[in-house]
Amino acid sequence: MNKKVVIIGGGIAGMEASITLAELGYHATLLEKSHSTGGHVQDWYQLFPNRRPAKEVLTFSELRMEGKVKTINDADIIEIEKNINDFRILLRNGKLVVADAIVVATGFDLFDAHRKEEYGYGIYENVITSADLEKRFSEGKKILTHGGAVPKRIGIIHCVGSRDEKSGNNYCSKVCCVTGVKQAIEIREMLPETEVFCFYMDLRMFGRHFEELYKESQEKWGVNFIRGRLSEANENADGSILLKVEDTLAGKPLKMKVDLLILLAGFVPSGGTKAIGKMLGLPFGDDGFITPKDEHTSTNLTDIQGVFVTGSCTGPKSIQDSIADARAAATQVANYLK
Amino acid sequence: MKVEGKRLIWKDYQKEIAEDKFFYVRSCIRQTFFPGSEWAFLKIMKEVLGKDVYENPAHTTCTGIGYHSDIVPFDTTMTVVARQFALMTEAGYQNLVPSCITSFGLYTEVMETWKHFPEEEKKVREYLKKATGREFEVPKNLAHASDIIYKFRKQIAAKGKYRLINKTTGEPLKVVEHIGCHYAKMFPSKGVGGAEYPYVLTGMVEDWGGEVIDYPERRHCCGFGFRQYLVKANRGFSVACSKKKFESMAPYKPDMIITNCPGCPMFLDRWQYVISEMEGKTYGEDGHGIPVFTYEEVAGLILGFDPWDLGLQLHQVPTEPLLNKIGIPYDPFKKYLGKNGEDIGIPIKPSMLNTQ
Amino acid sequence: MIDFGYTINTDRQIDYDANDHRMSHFILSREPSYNLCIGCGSCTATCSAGNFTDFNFRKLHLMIKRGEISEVKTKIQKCMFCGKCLLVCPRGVNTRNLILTINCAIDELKL
Amino acid sequence: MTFDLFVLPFFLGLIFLLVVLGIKYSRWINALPKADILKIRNGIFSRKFFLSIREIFFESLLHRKMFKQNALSGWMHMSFAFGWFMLIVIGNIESRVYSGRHVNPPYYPIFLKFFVHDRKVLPFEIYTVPGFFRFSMDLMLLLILSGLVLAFIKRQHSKWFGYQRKTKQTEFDRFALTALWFIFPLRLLAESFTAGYYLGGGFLTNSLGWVFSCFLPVEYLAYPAWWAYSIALGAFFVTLPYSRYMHIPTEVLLIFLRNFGIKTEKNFNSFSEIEVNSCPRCGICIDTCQLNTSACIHDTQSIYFLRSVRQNEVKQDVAFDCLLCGRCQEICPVGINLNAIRIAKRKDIQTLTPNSYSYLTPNQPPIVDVVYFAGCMTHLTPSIKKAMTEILDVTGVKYSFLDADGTVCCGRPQMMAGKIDAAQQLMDYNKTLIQKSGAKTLVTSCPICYKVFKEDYNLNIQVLHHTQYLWQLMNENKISLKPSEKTVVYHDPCELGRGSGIYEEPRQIIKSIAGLMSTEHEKADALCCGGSLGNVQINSKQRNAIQKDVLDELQKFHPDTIVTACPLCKKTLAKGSEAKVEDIAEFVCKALQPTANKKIRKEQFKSLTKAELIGLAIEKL
Repeated sequence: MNKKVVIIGGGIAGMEASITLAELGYHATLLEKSHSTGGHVQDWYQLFPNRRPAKEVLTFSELRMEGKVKTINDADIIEIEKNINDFRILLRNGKLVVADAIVVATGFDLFDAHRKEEYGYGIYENVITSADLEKRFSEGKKILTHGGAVPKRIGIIHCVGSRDEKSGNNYCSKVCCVTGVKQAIEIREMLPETEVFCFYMDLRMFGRHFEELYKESQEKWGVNFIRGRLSEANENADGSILLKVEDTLAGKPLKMKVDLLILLAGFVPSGGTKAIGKMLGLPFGDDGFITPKDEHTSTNLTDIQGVFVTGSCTGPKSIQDSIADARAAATQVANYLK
Repeated sequence: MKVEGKRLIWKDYQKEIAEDKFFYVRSCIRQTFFPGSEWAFLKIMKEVLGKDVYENPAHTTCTGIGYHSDIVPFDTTMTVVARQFALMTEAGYQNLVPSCITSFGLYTEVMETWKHFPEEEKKVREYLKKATGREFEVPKNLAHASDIIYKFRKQIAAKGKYRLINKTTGEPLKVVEHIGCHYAKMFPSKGVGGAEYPYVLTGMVEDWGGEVIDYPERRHCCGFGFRQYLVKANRGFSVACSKKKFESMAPYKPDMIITNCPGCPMFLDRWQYVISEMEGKTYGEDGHGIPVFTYEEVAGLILGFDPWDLGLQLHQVPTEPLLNKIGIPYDPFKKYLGKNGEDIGIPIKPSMLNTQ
Repeated sequence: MIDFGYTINTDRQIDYDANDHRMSHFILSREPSYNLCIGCGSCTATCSAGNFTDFNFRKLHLMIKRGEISEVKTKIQKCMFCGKCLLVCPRGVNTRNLILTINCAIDELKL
Repeated sequence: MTFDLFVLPFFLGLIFLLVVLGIKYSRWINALPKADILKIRNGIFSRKFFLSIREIFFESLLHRKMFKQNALSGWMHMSFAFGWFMLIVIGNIESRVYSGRHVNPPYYPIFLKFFVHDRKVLPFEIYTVPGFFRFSMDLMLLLILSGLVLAFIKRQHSKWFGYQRKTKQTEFDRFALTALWFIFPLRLLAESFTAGYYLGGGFLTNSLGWVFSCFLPVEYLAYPAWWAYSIALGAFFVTLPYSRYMHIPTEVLLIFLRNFGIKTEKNFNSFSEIEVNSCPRCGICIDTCQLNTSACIHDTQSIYFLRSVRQNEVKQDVAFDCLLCGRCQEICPVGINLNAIRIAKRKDIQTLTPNSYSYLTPNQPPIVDVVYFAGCMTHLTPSIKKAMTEILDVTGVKYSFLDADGTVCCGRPQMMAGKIDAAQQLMDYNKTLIQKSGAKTLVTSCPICYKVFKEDYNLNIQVLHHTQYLWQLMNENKISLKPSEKTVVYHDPCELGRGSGIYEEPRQIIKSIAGLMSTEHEKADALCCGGSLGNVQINSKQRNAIQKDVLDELQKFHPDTIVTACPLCKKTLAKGSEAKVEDIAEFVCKALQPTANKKIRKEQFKSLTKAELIGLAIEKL
């Protein structure tokens, strides 16, 4: 059995799918468009809910990939040709990869916070995104305002680019809530003198130990939560940010000055997801993510024989979910090829 | 503040503005509020820029005030608007230039409605035909008068005698730009620079030598909001809105406010007087208040028009301090002389605002 | 001064930075569970006093957090201290001690 | 010879002590409320007076209660108290016999052996007068020394004496303690040395003296020893009024006053002061306190609270960190009114804004025979309400459900928090309602309410907790119940059991329809469920810890049902219980025999009250 499976996308889902397939005895080839595998997880500092270093999860996958999975980085797919019983994948560098089955694991991009103009990302220096913050954390940088001062108060805005018709995304990105809570705790741990305020619509603590983390953030770390969506952020003369929200539990509008504003950017289907989906002619949902064959029973299958989907290309997923989903996809591939 | 960040956004909001041949429709209230402004616009367009601007005395209100006060139904509004279009078509023009921000918003609203619901347009064409026998074409280009001035801001600057610069210090004047809500808040893509960081006035100020200040309540409404000021009982809310803005801009010590809406200059100007008379609180240096201008007035001043011809004597907040800053000459004795020199009478001195 | 027949409306907005947060800090230092409220409103729904008046412990507690404490003193007097709120709170907020501590704060901070 | 310089420390110490006590006691007694002073007047030389003396003998001297709890600890205390007392008594008689005088200077008996050492007696010669005295004096000394030895052992192995935790002593108490410990060994030495030289002692001092004299210059050592003895006594007397040993004399006073019927009520008065000073800081209350045994709170127990009261530094968080379960009060060997004192102090330290319940305006309730008041907590355990109304319907008694739509709190929680005025307002409201209803009986489902209705409302009608009422109904055959095979443990609610002394009714009811299993802690010794409203300090984790331990005990023998008689206990226990937790009302309701006329009665009753309701809603009293 020397069937070939090509996994498109070297994020955590793609890696896990390729490992599982390799372990099942298939020739797994992983195509990654960037220089290295690992996807977004490379950029994260600590993972919710237990705040273990993200690197651990990466190495866990990388070690298991060694020698089993053929990885092609900088793989820019320009064409996928479907034949009766195989696929021919043409890369920009002229390489041709043949596959009996394809697993699409092209994942997500973070919502471009610039598009939420009224929040002033890219315009006010003291407005950053959750990803920027993760970057600062993992680079071991201090959390300072643009002026180089220790922020006295930090605001964290939930649902930026999620659950927002105005930014064209009606769906919930699932993981931002708990990410916000995690980052709030990390900030309080680093800067005990700094107040942290989370502005949320609902706190969707769907996973195991998420709610507990939320409670811990209040009880142990004194993180504050205000229910209300940011309407607009403005810059004060001193460069601090003036927030305007409605405290919906108080039933009153509220304004508050923060020295640093963090936007929890949501998920959007990645460029790769759109491109590959198009090449393969996969159906997209109104949210722009790929729609699998059946939303309950065949979440990894598509209408095209031999094409499988996994990870965040079919909608926002946590790392846990992605890994589980990837393994599920692999078994589906195995069923198909045997 | 990263200006390059704003420029990125401004790039996304560039609208097409016609070169020439404009059909001009006036605002209902401006002639009474700041009559010099529309005069100045026409003078600049025709005499300074040599453009073809036509206006038909038969044109009417766009019904904006009535519409936004829930008095006039949308069908009526659309038909009235259609009539304006008809006048334009009959005159052989295709580029509509409203003087009023609300009209601009309303025309946009009507045109967008027709784009999405052609049946509405069909219906309105019938209405208009039945009522007046007129027919019309939808304007090829709709631009607010401030968009036009924005488009030609550089020429104006080039031809200008003065710049928005403090002649004694040589520093650029600190200018608060205030955009009428109906300009882009309803249809961001229809405004130069969009709704959040509009560029239309900022562009003028930049090119005329001034420096725009961005203050926290920049986006806030002036408080005009038809329902607020039309009903006396609600006016307290209208003043409160203006006050919120003044309180927010005061720390930046602005030299002047520039606006592109009929209502805003009126209320930002008059409410300063009201606030001072109610609470004794005045803004701007030595209790002069912060002078408020329409963009036409500013353009006129830049080009060296006589302040009194521009109707600056109708401002509640004295404009002289600013004229002095820029170094624009004026004859204080002519301030209250009307056409061919007859005395129009000096208003009562406010007790708080310092009018010298 | 002129009477224009109307006055300038006061702002309903909570000005967090201008407000007085001493009471909030006082309470937090004495009753850590103060921070655990998730605004579910169980306390208010079951409240004996709330059955007869507009006494709303959830909101009172929230307003203190926001520094809006002008009405606390009069509102808190309506509480019967019966403890039903304590029994229903899903987050284990020690509501009765909060009531006591709010009283102490009013007294010690001369509010 | 009847005087020597060395007696001075003792003598002055004694005078100092008597003066201080004199002042303190007279102050306290004068400060008592008129009524109490009257009680004292009537008390003196009445039967109560002699009862008190008996109690003092048994408790203050023999420490009977102590013996009951732990023999070793009992012996230790008894040996000190009784032994010392006897030394004084016998010593006095002896000194009279010797001196032939009726009045001797107070130090004379104490140092008799120093002044009188002329007559030689044999070690065990007890048939002669001097022999008898010396023998018994030495015997008493030996007795005390045995206690002293135990005291030393206790320092190391307090567990053997039934103490789980050592008490945290103040420096001052330690000093007094050391002084006390030195007294009798020094007396032993002084007397032995003297005896060793003059052979004037009893079997103990003589023999010990003889031993010493073999290798020590006893004739030179005796005198310094007497000095040391006197100094030790003096030091102890001077420190006594300011140390925990103040309890020794004060407890005697307390016993008298208590027997005269004086007790701490709503206010902290000088009697409370006497009670506080009677606390020996034995620490038994620490071991019995569930905050200590279950929730790891070691510094708020009565012993420490009373100390803080005595030192005038009561802290709010200590005062309010108590379940008011009354277990310590139950076991306190001195019988101090611990709950009352704590509540009274809560009142004093509070600087709370006054409550105002002006929003409560009592209207006219229906006229009935029985008023049923469920109580706040019961509204959160509707099954109890339902059961009670069902039972009441069956009995056909004419009743009204006073707080059917939302309760006005009974006032007890405010009272427990020391907010008496607030409580009074609520009580006045409820009282008016109850009186307007014209009922002859008030039945409540909540022991917390029951206690306050019974003790503070002074409604002159029958006030019953539903346990009592149900038992009454059963005896009057108003309800008939069918027995079941169920095994049941009963959890005594604090306010009902220790609080109101109701232990039997619930047990009788259960026994009559199911098998009642007993538990380790029962009745007066029963544990608190942890839900108590008395404590406002502990957090939910600590509450759960207490609740868990209680449940472990209740479920030890896997009963089918845990029955209790308090909505708060039920709610608290039900959280973590595997066995079903039921209120006794539910338990009874389930056992109800279907009676034919149940339905009809219900109808009659319903229509009746409806009519009245409408009628009475209009005309107000």
